[in-house]
Order: sequence, then structure tokens, then C-alpha cells
Amino acid sequence: MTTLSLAPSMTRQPSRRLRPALGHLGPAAAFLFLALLAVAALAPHLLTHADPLAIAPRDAFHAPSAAHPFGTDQSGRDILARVIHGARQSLALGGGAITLSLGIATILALVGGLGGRIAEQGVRWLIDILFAFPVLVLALLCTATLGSGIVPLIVAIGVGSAAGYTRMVFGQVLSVRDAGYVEAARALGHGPLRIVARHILPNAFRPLVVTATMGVGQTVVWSAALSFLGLGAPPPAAEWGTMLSMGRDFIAEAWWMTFFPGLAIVLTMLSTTIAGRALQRAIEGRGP
Amino acid sequence: MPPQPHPIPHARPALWLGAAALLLAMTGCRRHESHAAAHTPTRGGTLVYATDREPICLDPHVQGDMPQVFLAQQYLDSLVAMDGAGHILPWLATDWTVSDDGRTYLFHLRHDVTFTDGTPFTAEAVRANLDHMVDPHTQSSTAGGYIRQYAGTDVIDAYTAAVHLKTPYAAFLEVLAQGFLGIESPRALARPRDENCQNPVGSGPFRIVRWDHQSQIVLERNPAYRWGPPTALHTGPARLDRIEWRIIPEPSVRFAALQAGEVDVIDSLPPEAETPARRNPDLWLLLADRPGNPTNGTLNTRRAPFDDIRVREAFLRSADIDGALASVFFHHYRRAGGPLSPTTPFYSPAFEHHADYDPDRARALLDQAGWTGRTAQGIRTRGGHPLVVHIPVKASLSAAERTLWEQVQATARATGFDVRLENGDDTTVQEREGQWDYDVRIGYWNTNTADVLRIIFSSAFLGAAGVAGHHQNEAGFSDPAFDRVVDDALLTTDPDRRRALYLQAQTIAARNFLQVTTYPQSTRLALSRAVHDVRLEPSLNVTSLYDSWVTR
Amino acid sequence: MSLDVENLSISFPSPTGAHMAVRDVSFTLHPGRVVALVGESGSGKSVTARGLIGLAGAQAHVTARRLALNGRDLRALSPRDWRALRGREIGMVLQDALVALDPLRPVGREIAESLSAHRWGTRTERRQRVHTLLQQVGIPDPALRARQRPDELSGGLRQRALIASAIALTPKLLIADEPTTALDPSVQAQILGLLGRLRDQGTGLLLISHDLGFVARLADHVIVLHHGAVVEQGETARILGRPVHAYTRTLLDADPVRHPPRAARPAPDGPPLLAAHALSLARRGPDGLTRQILADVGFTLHPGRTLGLIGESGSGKTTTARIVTGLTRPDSGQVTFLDQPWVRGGGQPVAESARRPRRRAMAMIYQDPLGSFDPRWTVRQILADALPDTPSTGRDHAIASLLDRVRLPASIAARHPAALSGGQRQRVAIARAVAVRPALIVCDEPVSALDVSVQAQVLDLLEALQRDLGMAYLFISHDLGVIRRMCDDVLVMQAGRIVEAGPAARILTAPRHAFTRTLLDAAQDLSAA
Amino acid sequence: MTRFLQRLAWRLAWRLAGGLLVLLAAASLTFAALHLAPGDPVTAILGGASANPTPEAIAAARHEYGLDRPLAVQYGLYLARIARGELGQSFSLHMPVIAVLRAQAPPTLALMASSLGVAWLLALLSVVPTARRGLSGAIASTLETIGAGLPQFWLGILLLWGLAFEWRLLPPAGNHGLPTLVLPTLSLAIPLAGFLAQVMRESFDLALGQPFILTARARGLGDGAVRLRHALRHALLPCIGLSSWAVGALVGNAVAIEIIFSRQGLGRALFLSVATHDMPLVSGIVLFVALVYILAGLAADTLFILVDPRLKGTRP
Repeated sequence: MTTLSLAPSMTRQPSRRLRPALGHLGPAAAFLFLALLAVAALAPHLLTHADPLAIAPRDAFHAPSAAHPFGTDQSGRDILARVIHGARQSLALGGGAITLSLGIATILALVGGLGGRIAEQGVRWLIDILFAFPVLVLALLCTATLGSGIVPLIVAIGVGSAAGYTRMVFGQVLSVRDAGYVEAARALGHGPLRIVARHILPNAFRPLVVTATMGVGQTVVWSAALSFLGLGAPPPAAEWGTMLSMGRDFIAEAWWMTFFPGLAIVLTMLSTTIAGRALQRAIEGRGP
Repeated sequence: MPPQPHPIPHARPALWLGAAALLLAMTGCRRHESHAAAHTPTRGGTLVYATDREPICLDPHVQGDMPQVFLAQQYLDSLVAMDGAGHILPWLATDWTVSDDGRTYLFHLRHDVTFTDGTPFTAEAVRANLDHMVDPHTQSSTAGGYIRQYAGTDVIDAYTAAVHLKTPYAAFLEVLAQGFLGIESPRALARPRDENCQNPVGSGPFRIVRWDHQSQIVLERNPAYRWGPPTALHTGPARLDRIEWRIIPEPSVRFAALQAGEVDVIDSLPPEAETPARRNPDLWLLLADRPGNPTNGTLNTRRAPFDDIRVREAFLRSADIDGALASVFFHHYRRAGGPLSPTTPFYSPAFEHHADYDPDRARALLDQAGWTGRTAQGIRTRGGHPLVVHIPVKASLSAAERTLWEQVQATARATGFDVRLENGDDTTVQEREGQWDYDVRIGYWNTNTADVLRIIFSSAFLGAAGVAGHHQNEAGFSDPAFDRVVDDALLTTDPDRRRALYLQAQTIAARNFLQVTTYPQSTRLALSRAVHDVRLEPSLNVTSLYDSWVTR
Repeated sequence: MSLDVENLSISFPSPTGAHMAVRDVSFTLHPGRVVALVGESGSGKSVTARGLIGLAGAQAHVTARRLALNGRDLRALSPRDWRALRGREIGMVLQDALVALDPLRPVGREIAESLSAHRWGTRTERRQRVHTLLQQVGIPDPALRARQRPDELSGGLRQRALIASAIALTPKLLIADEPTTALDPSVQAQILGLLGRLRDQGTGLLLISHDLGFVARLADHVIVLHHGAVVEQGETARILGRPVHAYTRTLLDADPVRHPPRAARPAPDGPPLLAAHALSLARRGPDGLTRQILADVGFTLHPGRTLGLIGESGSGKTTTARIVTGLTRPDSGQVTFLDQPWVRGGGQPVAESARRPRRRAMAMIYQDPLGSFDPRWTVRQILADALPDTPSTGRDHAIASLLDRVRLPASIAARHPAALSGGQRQRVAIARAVAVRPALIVCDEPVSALDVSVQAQVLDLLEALQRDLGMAYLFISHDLGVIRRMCDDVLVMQAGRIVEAGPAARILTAPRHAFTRTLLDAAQDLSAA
Repeated sequence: MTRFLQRLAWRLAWRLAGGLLVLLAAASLTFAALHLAPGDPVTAILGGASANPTPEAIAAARHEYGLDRPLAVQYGLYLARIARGELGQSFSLHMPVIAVLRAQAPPTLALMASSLGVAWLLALLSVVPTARRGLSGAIASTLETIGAGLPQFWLGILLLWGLAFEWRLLPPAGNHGLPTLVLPTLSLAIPLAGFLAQVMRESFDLALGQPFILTARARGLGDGAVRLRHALRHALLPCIGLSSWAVGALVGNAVAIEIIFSRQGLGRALFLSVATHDMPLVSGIVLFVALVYILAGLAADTLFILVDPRLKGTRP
């Protein structure tokens, strides 16, 4: 069981020494893209006038052009519009899953970190156990049990990715719990509740902003993977994984059907990673 | 024809072809004839065949899905064969007589046939096979379903078998010609079902030597084979040494594998690959429309909103099928407008345009039916309820078919239908269908007779039917007049009388607007130019590689 | 064979332009001689050493009017020439062999690598040579030791192994960068002896240290660096005896050894403030063996006095401090504080809630003050947290006066500790400690991480605070000089036991226990100037 | 040496105990899934919705599996069957679950092994020559970040399209020899390599900053030797731990890849069994994946000890 405690987390654990991969341009571009995503999710009509659901069978399979920058799909729908409108669904899935995942992680980490030795060992074991179930395997098991749909999807990914986050938050809680300043606060005669509220919680969860930012990207990928397998959003909703899955049958004729939804996923993932690292540097710049 | 559950409506075209239809099938067959007539057939070599789905069990008696019969055609023989004109010809049975009451068939068998496990073919084998098909434990939903009238077999002598039916059944010989009812070695059949599934034994031109699950099935020539079907192009053992029967579910990958020369033949050629396949000088196509009930969405008349005929017609007229066939099917698929595919016997062209796309009429009908309200999104309402149409969609539905329904969804929305395509895995969708929990059920029914109308629309099929299944009258349609017409059609053998009765049946079905019909089912093979003499066995129009040979 | 350095300057690019790390350092090093570079952290002494063997880093810009080894100009060397030179002509020894030797490899292989890098000998010859070298640096049983990894060797042995790897090809020059820092005094003395022997055998030594006392024992020539610039250089005796530059004098004065010992004060009467009785603690080590961390430790501390706790690393000093502060529970024994039970081993522990009312009578100062501050908090928040009873109106004033008391400007209150210097941080820690008006402050190595000049200031501050506020100190240090300066009474610990206890004056002049004598001898060896 | 072996044995024993715990959890999870799944568990055991077993068969199975007994007893019986290696019969494939695993595991394990191997190779090639080297380091690090962000299924489709469909360099599908392994391997390996390389680069950077590196350079060692002989070994440690996790994740990601490339394997079998609600097979595969994960952990542990002989101790 030692491997686990030594292994870095599956979920891009915030790390102190990651170099600024894309220089200063990277974070700026990442935040810009995330802002665009937010607009796309909240008010897609600001970005495109095309209707993502309007079919025009006679315009099917048009290659990217001025009229359709990302081309059209097999029903003649504008892929750019569908990618933009798909942001909401994809982000909602990703956001829902990461919220659930971090919720589980937080509860387990607090119970394990502050609940005494037995709870601590219990949580260690639980993390080990959770790690034995790869996200997608667990998600498929969930689907077999709960059926397909948005809620099982969120549950599946949320529970599936909880192991990594739990270990990360748990480690953080443990390190804060044993930190010198917590000891110093005890030595000052502060009570346990005050210490938990004023030191442990804020410090243990400060990196969570970073984790959540990076995690959204990862869960977007996972939910796209499940949608890709046909377990995602029902048509005609534009969801990136579903679009990609549909596009793969036409890859030989219309590469753009697969390429652009996938690009949206990749850029989301990259932006959250880069933005997460930038946030991390900002946070660490303040602290030690 | 006995009731029979649909083969899982995987829309990769599955094939059900019957005798009477064959005649039409051949004329409707758009066949890019093989070039190299100059070549003389050569012996030996391996042919790599790629198909979309893996058989669940290699024994076609068990369950009975299309992938099974495609494979069965290579290693099983049938009692009788059927030619392109629909005539029944001797195969393992040299001749037969039918009793006057039509309930006893006396088969005289070939004496020289041996199964590839060495067991001789005898009347005992016939009995064992028929008994096996109807045994509930076999879980046969096709073969067993077709011979529901089967009562038992008497072994008169080693090479004479008397098969008894409970009721007269004129189509008995035709169904016997189907690969689903192929004759297996009784010794192999005596093994537990799941063991026989892995390596069943027949007397056919090839025998199964290996099954790498999810990868391939390997067949080798049966060198002793001397009893090929009368429909074949040659006699004696098969020309190929070996067949590698690959499973490549992804349509684009399957076609790419053919183009790359990794495989020699693919079936279920996807529509999007058809144009490139035609342009490719190294390939040729073998295409045939199939008779029966075309690909369709059947409307559930047992619950609102489709319990109202006006809403049904409005829905049919809201669906722009031609647009879909032009886009995602690239004009390769013809439209089927009536309840029968054009290649079906007694098909009438009168219904091709009985419910064409007509949104204005659809709106008027909805107004008449009281769906006059509108939600903010433009969905029609009646009494506060929105006009919602639930369509369960199986995960295995093909991209093209899925797109077709998305386009129906979009065009129907324009007239005020809120069409919900509800994804589910196949099992969940089947369960919903069993519980009548749908407004439209996507499916098709391939068979060689207009009797298909009885199976899909008569009240006799409202209840659970077949060993495995649920109702087969997916529309929930119940009309005594219709029932009478189709039952009468089964009793008579007079073609004119039958034509009149089936015209009547088609009229009633069409006038009730029970289905959104889209396109006929078809067999679509793409083949390398190195492959010759691939045939479609007329009984079911499935691939036969018995005559085939390859030039390398 | 000599190394001539003239006007060596090293700069690094920084956002605000080139940062000069070293400016115009010049000296000549001859075989058998020792040149010492002395300075506090950040003075540029290590950068100089690295620059001399071409390892200042890719970013570094190194210039010199003359940089020559035996007349050969080093400025024009190709990377390949540099490699040939390193190890063969100039060896290098870094501080703390635990990290200066690859922790994953046996030391024998590390030493052999010095040979194989220069294609010296056959495999067998190299093995032979490794054993000879280990013997040469005074490691017994070399065949066994060669197979062990640094973490399996004691601090002294692995430092010797590191030296062995540096002298494998008998380079004429050896650069030793803080070769004894972080070692216990007795080990320091041994390493000093080894380096002395190498010098006697004709090796030229460039010695780098922050500790004037240490270099005095060895160096012929001393260069004092301050902020990258040479403030003074010359013969050792002259520099130490008659320093010209004010900074050199500060450094010398700051050495606690040079400070007069604490004046004896009358023996206390009245009840003790803190009494520890028979504290014992055993812990299971990572290897599954149980070790006695503390055995039967007992002492008393009276109000207003300073009790020193001295011993080598691992002797149980910090564990004692943690028990006294109620952060670790002993297996047995007890501590009484302010006449009531404070900590009790065994079956009836004292509840934390019982301690809490008295917590504010005891404060702590740590070796690493930064770790004891919540990283999110500013100095103001840190101090306010220690002043919960002060009404918010008076809080800013209270904080300002606390900062004033520890001689920090009030403007520092708005800053984060991470942005402060080490000395400033320790002052903030002291301010927090005195904020609660404690009767006792437990100081765990409070100055060992600080530069000497800063050390002196902090010690001065602690003395002044004791004078003004009258609290007692439990003062833990491995440094005899610090103890001598600060303590009234001393406990000497070895392997979890108190081996000697008594007034500082007596113990530091007339030790009775052999171990105490060893400690004193080692310290005198090191600091006798 | 004996103490070392003792430690090793103790460590492995602890590992095994943990592994059993994980297996127990996996078994419990599948038990729960079987009972939570819609429909009667006996139908799931006897062949799913379409099996139509006789009432006698149902009663017999009910009794055999103890479904007429309290849930706790059923749980006990379930665990006992698994302990005996009886995983039941897959009704969707008409085969014992064990036979399915035996047939489908090797191709997936081969894919996993090749992906892990290629990922390591790519990561090493990306990190070792470029770490702490200005521009090339920045470029490689950017590529790693992008690589780690590529979804396997998207990459797989694009590779398939580019290399198999358009340029026809490699066969698009199947399980027939090494060439068909290339594309699936790359699809899985490139993202993993990106991820692995990020971790490796971080620890490699860290190692290169350590004093012992300076010591090694001061000995006259060249940069290449310093990287390969000293820094690399330190950089490997976190990557080994990561790899044991990656083995599990690869099985999950193999689901999409095996579907895209029409390969046989556990991933596809899992997907199909979920689609057919073949709970015995789903359970069997989940158990198997957990087992693989445990074995990977054991292997990683052994590697840890080989790479880092300092590792002692018996507990995490």
C-alpha cells in the first residue's frame, strides 16, 4: 500500500515546480479561452447566431468555409454553433462531477485527518480501494447499475475521480494538521474548534481552487469519453463527446465533424491546466 | 408464417430474404458484375471476410440473430434449398411428400452425407435438429419461432423422416431452406447449449476451427464435401482453403480495412462509404434490396398522442425522410413509403406516397385534433399537456439511422412535436419496448412474404410471443377486419386471391398511419477485385463463400 | 601548482538587470596552503567556489582579469577541458554528505566514479583504490563501508567518504564549501583534523565558511566577503587579531564564544516554575526496533532563570522541549507547571482543556519560525491572534508596541513573514511569544538557522526581554557558545539521558562527565583562535 | 541482508493484505451492483431479460445462490464463490466468465504493456535531454502539457484517420500482429507519456538541483553521465508509482480505444457486458481489473525497492 502514498496523484496535483510551460502568453490565452467558454455556456447567442439544432439536410457535410467556419455535420447543422452551444452541457457535466468529487474528497479528508487514528487509517484504505477502480470502469459499473443519463453520469465520474482528489486533500489536511503553525496555535492556548476553523480549513482548502480548476478540464474529458461511448446526453443536444462520437463514423468523409469538438475538449483541458498552474503560482507567491 | 421476434434491429442491414421475394430481389439487385470472367476458378487460398457484429452463439438455433445465419451459411447445410425464382429444391433431402391434410412431411434423405465430426447424417439427425430448435432451453427466437407448428418427427428408417405439424403450414419448406434451420451434427447438439455455441458442427463446405472472441472466427474447407446446394456454381469441396471471418464493428474502420487490403470482403457497407467504394477501381459491390417491412418507426397506438389517427398522420407528414436520405445516406438508399418493401410479393406501389412530407397538412390535422396550444418553444399543447413523442434509441443504432431520426426530430419540431430521442443501452430499450413504453419504436422486419403484415399489425401478435420476447405488433394495432384479411390470406394458395387480400391489408395499414417508413432493408457487400464468385444464397440472401475463389 | 585568481566577478541576469553576486575577488592558492572565504549567507562565497571550477551555472556570467591554474588560463577552457580538470586538478567537498553524495548509491561507487570519470585504472584497481582512499580518510573497515549508502553511515563517516571522493585522484587543490556545517561539534573537530592532514600532505585548500572561529584553526589567508565584495583580506592572524573593517569586527564580535559568559546569579529560592520528573519515552523506529528516546529526564526551572539544554543531534533535546510544551506525551514521568500537573505519562493524562488556561503562561520559539506562522497571515494577524483579549481599538497600538519591543518597525505589520529576512522572522516569533506575557518561553534552537551577526542581535534581544519582563527560558542549543552566553544552569544530554546538570559556570569550566568534556574539547578545538 | 529480506517480506505481506482488502471491496461493490441493478438478480444470473427460464430453474437458482436467504448470508455465499474462483456464466456470450477473461485479457494486457512501455520511452526521450535546458526544455514541456491534455479517444480517431485512412501507413484494425498494435498503443501512450513526462520533468529538475549533482560534476562527470547515472534514478521514483496507477487507468481508457480500433479485449468486453446488463461478466471484469491493479502495485513496490534501496520500514 506504500506505492499509493508515494505515487503522485492521477489528477494533476498542484506542484510547486512546474515551469511556466507556455510562458506568459499561456495563462493569458488560457483565461481568455475560459472566459469565452463561460460566455458560451451562459449566453451562447452572443457568440453565434446560427441555431445549433436547425437542420438543413441539403447542406450536410460541408467542409469548413466562411459560412461555416467549422463545417457542417451530417444533418447540415453548423458545427461551430454546436460546439459553442455544447459548452454548457459539457461544463455542467464537468462542473457537476468535480463538485461531487471534491465534496467526497473534502468530507473524507476531514474525517480522516481530524477523526483520530482509526479514521485516518480507514480513509487511507478507502483511498487505496477507490484507486483500484479506474474512473471509466467505475463509471461503466455505475451505468450498468443506475442506467444511463445525466445524473448517473455525474455520479459515475464524480465517484470515479474522487480517489485522486481525496488523496490530495487528505494529504493537505494531514500536512496542515501537523504544521508548525497549528502547533503554535495550540501552544497559544487556542481551542480545537478555533484551530480547525482558522487554520486547518483555510490552509487545507486553499489549493482546492487550483485542483478544481484543473479538475474541471479532466472531468470534461471523462464525461466526453462516456458520451463518446453513447452513455451521455440525448440528441439533439450538442455535447462535445456525442458530436465526436457521431463524427467518427464519417471521419473519412468529414474530418471536421470529429476534429473541432475534440479540439474544444483539448483546449478546455489545456486552459484549465494552464490557468490552474497560474492560480497556483499566484497563491504560492503569497505564501511560502 | 409463424410469429417471429425481430432480429435485434441493429440497423446495420440485417438480412431476411425469402423465396418468393427472390425473383424481385434479383431484378432489384444493383450488381457491379465482377470483371474477370476470363479467369478460371482457382483452388486454395484464404479469404478474409469482415462483418460488423459478432455472433453471440455460433449455433443459429440459439436465439437467432443475423450474424449467426451469415456464418451458418458457410458451415451448415439445409434440408432443402431455394432458388432465385422461389422454387424449393432438394439439398440434404432428396425428395419429399406432403400429406393431404398438409400436416405431415415425409423427407427422403441423402445417404452420403457426413458431419465434419464423422457422424453420419440420418433421419435421427433431422429429428434431433427440429427437436433442438423448439426446445425452450435452446432459447431459439427465430428457428423455433418459425416452426411453432412442429409436433414431432418419426424416424421411418435411417434415411426417411416423417415430420408432423399441429396445423397446416404452407411456408414450412421455405423456412426450412433458411440457414437458421440448418442441420447440425446430433452428437454435437447433445452437448450443453453453451458448449455447442462455441464450436457447433455441421456438414457444410467449411468447418469452424477456431473462435477468437471479438476478433475472428476461422473456418477451413471440408475436404469431404460433395453435397453442395443446387443453387451453387460448382460441385465438390469449396475452392477456398480457409476463411477468416473478422469482426470489425466500426463501419469506417471496416471499409478502411478493405481499402487497405487487410480484408477481402466486407458486409454492411456504410452509406457514407458507398460513393468512395464505387469510385475505387479495386473494389466491386454486391447490393440487393430485401423484402418485408421496410426500416421504420412504428407508432404506438395504445397511448396518447398516437391513439389519435390525426396525430399519427400529422407526425408522418412532419417527417422529412427524403431530406435525410439525401444527406446522410448520400442518395444511395431509395425511399420506402408503404408498409411493404418493393421487393416483397404482392407489394402494391399505390402506397408509396400515402403520407408524404406535408407540414401544412400536419398543422391542420393537429389543429383538428385539438393540439392547438403552443409552448414558448413552439411545441403544440392540448389541455396543458405538450405534444411529446418518446423514442427509445438503442446504443447500437447506426450513425446514419440515428441521424435520420435526428432529422425527423428537427422537422417534426417545426410542426410542433417535441420528439425526444432517448438513448439507452440495448437491454434497457428492449425492456421499455416490452412494456409498451414508447411512442415510436425503431425497427424493421425482413422476410420473404407479405404475411409480415400479419405479424406486425394483427391483434394475434399483441401479446407476448416467441420464446424470448414480447409483443411483435409494435403498433398495438387491433382491427378485426384487418385480422380477417391476413388470416384468410394464409389459408389460400391462389395467387390472385392472395394479391387482392394483401392489397386490402396494405390499404388498411396505410390508412391507419401506423409507421413512418424510411427505406428498404438491403444487403450491401463491398469486395476486392481479387475475390470472385461470392454469391448471396437465395433463401435468405446471405453471403455464401462456397463457390468463391481469390486471385492474388 | 597554484591557482591565481584576479578580479573574479560573477553576475546573474535578473529582472532588474544583471545582479552582481561576486565582485573583484582576487587571491592565490598554493599547495599546502589554506585560503578561507568567510561571509554570511548571500555573501557570494559559494558562488565563487563554483565559479572557480566552471560550475556557476549556465546563467552565470563569469569574468576575471586572470584565472589560471598553474599558469594555464581557465577562462578559455572548453566544457571538455573543464571536465578533465575537475576532480583531477581541483576537488570539491560540499556541506552535508547526506545530500552531497547520491543517496541512492553506495559510497564506494561514488568514489569510484571520480576515478572512472577520468578513465583511471581497471575496475579492480579502482576498487582497490577506493578502499585505500577510505582508509586514508580514516574510515575503518573500508570493504564494508564502500557497500553502504550515505544514509547508512554516521555523519562523520559519510563526510569523510565525501572527502575521499574529492581527493580520489589526489588533486592539488581542494575546495571545501562549508565542510562541517550541520555536523555535531565532535565530528566537526574530526573533519577539521582530516582537512589539516590533507593540507600537511601538500593539498592547497580553499575553505568556505560562515564561521570565523572555524577557519581560524586552518586558514593561512582569510578573505571576508560581504554582499559579494571583499571587505578585507589578509593573513589569518592579522584579520582575526586586528580587523580593520567594521564588518569583520562585527563578525568577530558576534561569535558567541567571544562573548563573556553570563554572570552568575544567586541561586533561586522559592518553588520552581516548572518541574519535570522522570520523563521517559520510547518509540518504534522505521526499522521496527524500539528505541529509548528519553530515559528518566528530570529538572527544575525557577522563575526568571534560563536553563540550557545541550547535546548532540538526536540526544533528546527537542523531545524534551515538546513534552514540556505539552505537545508530546511521555510514556511515564510528569511535568508540573505553575504548581499544577501539566503533563503526565501513563494512564492518567492531563487533559488539554486542563492545560489551556495556563497555556498563555508558556510560549515557544522555534528554530524555523516561518513554519510556525500561518502562511496566509500578515504579521499583524499573527500578533493579533496572540492578543485575543485586547480590544480591537487598542490592538494596533499593542501590535506596534510589541514590534517596537523586538526592535522591528511598525510598518512590518502589514507584511507576510515569507517576505521577511530570517532575523526579522525570528523577531516576529519572539514578539508573538512575549505578547501573551508568559512566565516561561521554551526556545528550541532559536538562533541556529541565523547568520552569526544576526544571531548576536537576537540573543541580545532575548537577554534584554528577560531583563525587562522577567520570564524564564528553557533554552535548547547544540552550540556551547550560545549556551555559555545565555544560561544560568545547564543540562547536558546524551542518548536521551541527562548526563550532567548544574550551574553553567561550573559545567562549562569543570565538567565532570566524560561526554561533557568531549563536547567542550571539540568546541574549543574549533574556536580557539 | 537478512534484515533487508525481512523488511521486504513484511512489506510484501502488508501489500498483499491491502490487496485482499481491495479485492474484498471490489467483490462487495459488484455484489451491491448486482442487487442494485434493476430487475431480479436471479434473472441476471440466469441470462438476463430474454432468458425466460422455467419457474423450476428460477427456484433452483434462487436456492443455489441463496437468494432466498438473508442478504448477509447471500453476501457470504457470494464471497465464498469468488474465493473459489467461480465467477459464474456470462449469458450474453454463452461462456463462463473465467473463459471470457482468459480470452480477452491477453490482448488488453499486451496493449497495456506496450502503451506503458512506449509512454515511458517517449517520456524519457522528452525529459532526459531537455530538462533544465532553456528553450528545448520549454518546448518539450509545452508538448508534454499538450500531450497530457489529449483525450485518448480523440487522438485515436485522428491517428486512425491520418495514418490508416489517408496515408495507409498502418492497418486500421484488428488483433493481427504487431502492426495493428501500433495505433492503439500510440493513442494510449501519447497522453500517458505527456502526463508521465510532466511528473518526471519535475522530479528530474529537482534532482538536477541537488548537491550530489554538483558533487558529481565537480568530479569531472559530463552532463550526459550526470543525467543518466544520477538524476534519472531519482526522477524514476514518482513515475513508478504513477505507472502502477496508470495500469488501472489504461484498462479504463482501453474501452474506447478497443472500440475505435475494433480490437478484442477486456475494455470492449466490459462495454458490451454493460450494454447487455450481463452482470456476472461486468462483475468478473471489475474484479479482474482490481486484481491487475493490485499486481501492478506489487510490481511497483518491488521496483521501488530496486531503484531506491533506502526504502525501509513496514508501513506507509
